Amino acid sequence: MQMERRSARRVLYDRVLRGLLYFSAFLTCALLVVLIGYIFYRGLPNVTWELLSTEPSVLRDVIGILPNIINTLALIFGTLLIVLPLGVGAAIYLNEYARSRRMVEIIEFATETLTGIPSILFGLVGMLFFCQVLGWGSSIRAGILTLVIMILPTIVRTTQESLKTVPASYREAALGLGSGKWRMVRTVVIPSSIDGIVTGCILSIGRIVGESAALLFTAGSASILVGNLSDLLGNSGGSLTVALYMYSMERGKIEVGFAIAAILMVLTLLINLAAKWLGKKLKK
Amino acid sequence: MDARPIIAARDLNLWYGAAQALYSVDMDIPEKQVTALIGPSGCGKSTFLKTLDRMNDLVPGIKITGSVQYRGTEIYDSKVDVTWLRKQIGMVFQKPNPFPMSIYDNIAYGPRTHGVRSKSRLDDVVEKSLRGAAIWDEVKDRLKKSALSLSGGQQQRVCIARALAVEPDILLMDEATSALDPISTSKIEDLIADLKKDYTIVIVTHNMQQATRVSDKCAFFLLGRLIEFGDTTELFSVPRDKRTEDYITGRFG
Amino acid sequence: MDARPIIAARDLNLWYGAAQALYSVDMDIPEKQVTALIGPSGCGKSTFLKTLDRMNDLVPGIKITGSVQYRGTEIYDSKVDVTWLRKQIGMVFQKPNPFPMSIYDNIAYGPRTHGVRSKSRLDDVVEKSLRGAAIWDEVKDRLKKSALSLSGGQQQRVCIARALAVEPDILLMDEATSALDPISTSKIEDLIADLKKDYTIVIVTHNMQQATRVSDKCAFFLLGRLIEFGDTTELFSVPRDKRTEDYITGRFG
Amino acid sequence: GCGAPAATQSPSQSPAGSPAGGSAALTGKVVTNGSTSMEKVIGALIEQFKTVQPGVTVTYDPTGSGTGVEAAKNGTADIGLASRALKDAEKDGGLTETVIAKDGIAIVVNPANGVEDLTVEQIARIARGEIANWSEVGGGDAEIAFIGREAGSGTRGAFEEITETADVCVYSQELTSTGAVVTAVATTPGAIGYVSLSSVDDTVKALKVAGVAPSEATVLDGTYAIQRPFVFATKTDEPLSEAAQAFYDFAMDSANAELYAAAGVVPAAN
Amino acid sequence: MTTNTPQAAQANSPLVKKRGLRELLERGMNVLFFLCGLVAVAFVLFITVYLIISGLPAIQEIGLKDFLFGTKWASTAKEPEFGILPFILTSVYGTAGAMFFGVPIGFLTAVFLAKLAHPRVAAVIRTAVDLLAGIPSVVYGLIGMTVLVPAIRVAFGLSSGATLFAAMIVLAVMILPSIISVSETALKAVPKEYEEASLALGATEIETYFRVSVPAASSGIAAAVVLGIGRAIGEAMAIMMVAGNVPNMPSLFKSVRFLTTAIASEMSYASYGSLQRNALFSIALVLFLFIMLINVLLNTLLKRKKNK
Ligand SMILES: Nc1ncnc2c1ncn2[C@@H]1O[C@H](COP(=O)(O)OP(=O)(O)OP(=O)(O)O)[C@@H](O)[C@H]1O
Ligand SMILES: Nc1ncnc2c1ncn2[C@@H]1O[C@H](COP(=O)(O)OP(=O)(O)OP(=O)(O)O)[C@@H](O)[C@H]1O
Ligand SMILES: [Mg+2]
Ligand SMILES: [Mg+2]
Ligand SMILES: O=P([O-])([O-])[O-]
Repeated sequence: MQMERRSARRVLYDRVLRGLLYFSAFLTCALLVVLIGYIFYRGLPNVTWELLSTEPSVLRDVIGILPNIINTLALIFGTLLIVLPLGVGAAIYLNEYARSRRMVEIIEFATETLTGIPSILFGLVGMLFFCQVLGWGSSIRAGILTLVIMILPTIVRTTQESLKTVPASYREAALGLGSGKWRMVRTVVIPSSIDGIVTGCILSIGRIVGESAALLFTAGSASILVGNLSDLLGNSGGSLTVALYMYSMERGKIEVGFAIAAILMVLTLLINLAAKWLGKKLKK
Repeated sequence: MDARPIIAARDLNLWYGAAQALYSVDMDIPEKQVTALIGPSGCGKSTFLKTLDRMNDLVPGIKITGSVQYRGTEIYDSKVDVTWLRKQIGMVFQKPNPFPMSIYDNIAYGPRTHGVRSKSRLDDVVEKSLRGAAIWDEVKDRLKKSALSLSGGQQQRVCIARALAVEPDILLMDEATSALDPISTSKIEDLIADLKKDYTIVIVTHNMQQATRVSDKCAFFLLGRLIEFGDTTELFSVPRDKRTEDYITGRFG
Repeated sequence: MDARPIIAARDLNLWYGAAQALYSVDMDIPEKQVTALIGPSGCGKSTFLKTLDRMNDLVPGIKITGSVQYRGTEIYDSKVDVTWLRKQIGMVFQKPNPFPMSIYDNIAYGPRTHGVRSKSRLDDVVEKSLRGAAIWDEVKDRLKKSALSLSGGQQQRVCIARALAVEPDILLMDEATSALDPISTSKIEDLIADLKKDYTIVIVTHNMQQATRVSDKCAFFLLGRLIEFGDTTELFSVPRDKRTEDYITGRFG
Repeated sequence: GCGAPAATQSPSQSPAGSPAGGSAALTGKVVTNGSTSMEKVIGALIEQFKTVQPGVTVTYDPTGSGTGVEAAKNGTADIGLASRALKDAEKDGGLTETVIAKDGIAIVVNPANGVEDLTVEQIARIARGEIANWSEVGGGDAEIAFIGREAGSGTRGAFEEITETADVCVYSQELTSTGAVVTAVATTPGAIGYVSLSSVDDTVKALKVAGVAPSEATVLDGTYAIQRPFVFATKTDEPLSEAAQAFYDFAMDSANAELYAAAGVVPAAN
Repeated sequence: MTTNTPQAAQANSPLVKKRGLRELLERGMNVLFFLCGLVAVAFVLFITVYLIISGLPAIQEIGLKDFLFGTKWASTAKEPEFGILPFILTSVYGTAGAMFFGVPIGFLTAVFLAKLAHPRVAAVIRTAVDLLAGIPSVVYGLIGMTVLVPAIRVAFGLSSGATLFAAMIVLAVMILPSIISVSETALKAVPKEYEEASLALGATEIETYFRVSVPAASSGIAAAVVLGIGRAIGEAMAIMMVAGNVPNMPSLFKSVRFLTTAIASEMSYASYGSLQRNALFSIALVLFLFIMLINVLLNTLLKRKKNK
């Protein structure tokens, strides 16, 4: 007996779409490879120890990004220090304490809304409130507080997700032993969801490192070394990403821009790997 | 029946939202004996058990009327300290649920919760409880290992030890052996026989043989109602209620 | 047996990775009759069924040796167009799986796939198939409604109609009634009896009564081996193999 | 210049003749904020000042002239920096301007461009879009891309005022900073743009204006037509802090003229 | 919880609460966590209220119609004009353009990852996509400015390559990761039974994916697109570096200014209390409203998916 073949039209449909699928996937990958390759190609030769370890100087005509590295660290630590208790607390409220469905919905709606707001609007409101109304001027502390608002949903979401994976039986056991709710949360629930909290931190660090619009308006863009913590927090200070923007836009130093971009890429890579690794651990 | 029940439930009704799960239950649980709750799935055994140490408090939309007295004190009185009540009335669950900590920390969790800080006292409590749960010899060399590394039967005995460590008065066990293999099950049945010297024990079980083996009193539930309650031997040999007879002879459920 | 089998399997072996799931199966499936595959869970019934329309091709790591001929053509020949084969050999699954589209689009899916574009021809096919699956009257007024809004039994008949719409030669049904209530089941059994006038049907079932009710031939599988194959009445009344007897009398499985 | 008044006196008189930094060691913080064009000048001043007054931290935030003036007014900065003369409204609002330097605005083109010299009128017509091709001003046949700064920039304000093109410029790009203009001009063959003279580097070519090449000397003597002042904006009726006053004096000290030269601008103090 | 036993006070019973401190701690922690939860709500209210308060005055002064539909923006002219129609249209066109390039590629890549790719290949590409998502936006801007803009100038024979088109491409690349990962999740959630049914009817794999899997995942894919729109409309720094920033009415090869870049580029220069500055806040308000609209749309889409 004769086995028919598919019509030419169906064969074509199949081939064309299959081709498009492969092409798109290839394009996506090629895009990444070319982007990274280009950044490293132009940036890495300019990453020198001097760049990493000095303060920029007009008189000596040198450029260094040490202050920006310090500023970035200050922003990361400062933000996490505030946002972690807040975000984890909010997640714990949502998952462990909240009794009213309505309240949960309102808070979740709020966090979702915060997720969608573009960073330039955070920058604007941060500038209006922290820099002007509170009179702090451009300062790292204004940047930190703005970032706190921005990052909060990330922490809440990841923490909530991992709280959900803590088996109810742990909670029952703790309560059954006469433990109070807070003690149960502190000794059993939080330790069991620590992976998720850490993942949230890593994602947040990625966000902070990559942020520019919100920080430019609130933390400013200065690149000077300061002696003590209160000066560090109270002064204007640009993060690495802001410095990238300033050097390539304001100063026309494209090479420095690429050098910082290369550094940022390495950081992004590390952050992604760390988040993946933890994510895997979390699943277990 | 015995002189003075350690727990007395009177006209206990319970609703999950609109659905009633317990209907006017009256029961006197005698001290230092084993009381078994039996009945088909969904009849309200677990629900009743949980009302005894107010674990139901956590369920949203629950409503309870009637009275439950523990040693003469109304436990649903708003002045009652739930954590204290739960210290008095320990609970062991169907699935072994040790905390993801070391065996030692699992046992010490309760005492620490109730304020014991001294290392030497904790050591004593841990050893005593693990001995009490007949698992000391199996784990004494690896107290610092994670409790999750134990087998299911061992985990369940660790959970029992954890419950004993807070020196409860009553021990509630909700199908505590149904997730275990026969050997572990018989170990825990032996343990129950042993424990009733010092504790009042209430168990839920699906296993009629188990109920006859370990319990002194037996309560048969059906559709949220307590159908029959009495000495286990009597209930199984001369059930007063037709439905009890049908159930224990395997005619339904 | 009949003169010419529509499907002939010879020395069929199948491996999922390293695990062998079928061992040297030989079977001749007669045309325009209902053949039932029975056997305990995991014995390879579904696996065998799927080899007949090459649905196993999708499983990674699968290995097949031996021969399956459909009307004299070796279906595992690399020259065979699988889509054509699958058009000839329709399949109905255990869980009703209508697409999340309208009833009409569900039925029209197959014809459209195979190149039918004309609205009037599609209308005809849809009506004919739904009538063939004995569900036309129930759905004719809501063809544009989502197929997911139907009851389970109706969904399953829509799935059968969907399979009929491509005008297959053979219909494979893998426990097509096991997810359904008794009324829907009997409707589908009636349907099968009706369909065998035009189609060759192979069913997998766990339900011995069903096998006797609807099938002409019956094949008993055990641990990946075809133990016995013959007329249903014969197989159930005078099984030749001890294991078949044990199984059909409910001694295991 | 563009009508900027000469340097006014410091609002609170500094001790006569005392050279900046010569007084006792100070401590404290001076906040400056404003013009992005002044980055190099301020950078140089701050660095040198640190060597004479190590106890004082001077910060600079390049936010733009408008913000700088505002910061001075509401007190978030000790000294506001503007690359343009203060507006009357700003002065009436309680600010005093001090010109610390003059800056030429260089007209820059791509190095590949053959044109060397344009008149102010030609520049204005290019800005207005009336001249759209380089061949009309003696160059090759290429479309002109006129690249400027965003509204509110001190540089743009001065350029449009001098060329009398306010509100009528037809820009091909409006970039938010000096560096961006340099980069855009450097990468676009047909481009022409204006930037602070101090920012001109070898990636772009600065044109002569009416035959005069922009340089420190031509800016100083006024022969280079397109120039504007760099300004310190301070509160009129509130004295500067001791540290800020020291910095102010330091910036005005003619002994520090070479700092300005290093930054490519002309000090106002001499 | 109710109890209908009006028991006499059991003052001597050991059950009666005596641990005031512990009870206090419990209550305290409850309140504390509740406050943490409220913080998110407070932030949203704060931002909303702030944007409205600061955005309204200029709109009042300029007039809503002139503001929204005015075609000329000349904020520092002697007779200033504050029409933001160019910005609104640019944002809309730019986003549409980004979708035009980004959605097909993102969507097809997602289908490839979810259905066609070998698991190991898929894992590699997924890592690449995640990485793409993690690259800071200014890095995209930097590359756009140094590579894309000159390339566009040469390719289309323009005098300057800083155009709406350049911004579209940059935005398309930037939204790619969110489109890919959200669509992929939706595609993977399609029950296998649907695909089996289609294959058994004689459809090829490709036909199955596009005619059954994709329609079944359509609301998830729609959510991916809406998410992409939100991202694109809110992006500022990257497009500021490539779009040229002239407040023209949008056209593919003209220099343009978006809602976001309009705010970013003039904010530093506008003097305090001036109409110019207030008008910038009004732009922010308009942008905010756009975003809220998109969020609502996204939520309904995601909810619908959940309810299915
Ligand atoms: N948290 C809850 N919310 C609503 N209904 C519940 C809840 N827990 C139990 N129920 C219902 O209450 C009834 C009694 O449930 P319960 O768990 O007490 O039965 P059980 O006798 O323990 O059954 P099993 O033997 O299966 O454990 C059942 O109908 C059950 O569905
Ligand atoms: N995709 C697969 N990969 C690996 N092993 C499989 C796969 N599908 C089935 N098997 C194994 O092959 C054997 C036969 O499975 P099959 O599904 O054919 O049994 P069955 O007779 O249909 O059982 P049931 O009545 O439960 O449907 C089983 O051991 C099963 O675990
Ligand atoms: Mg139960
Ligand atoms: Mg099967
Ligand atoms: O940044 P400006 O100096 O042009 O205001």
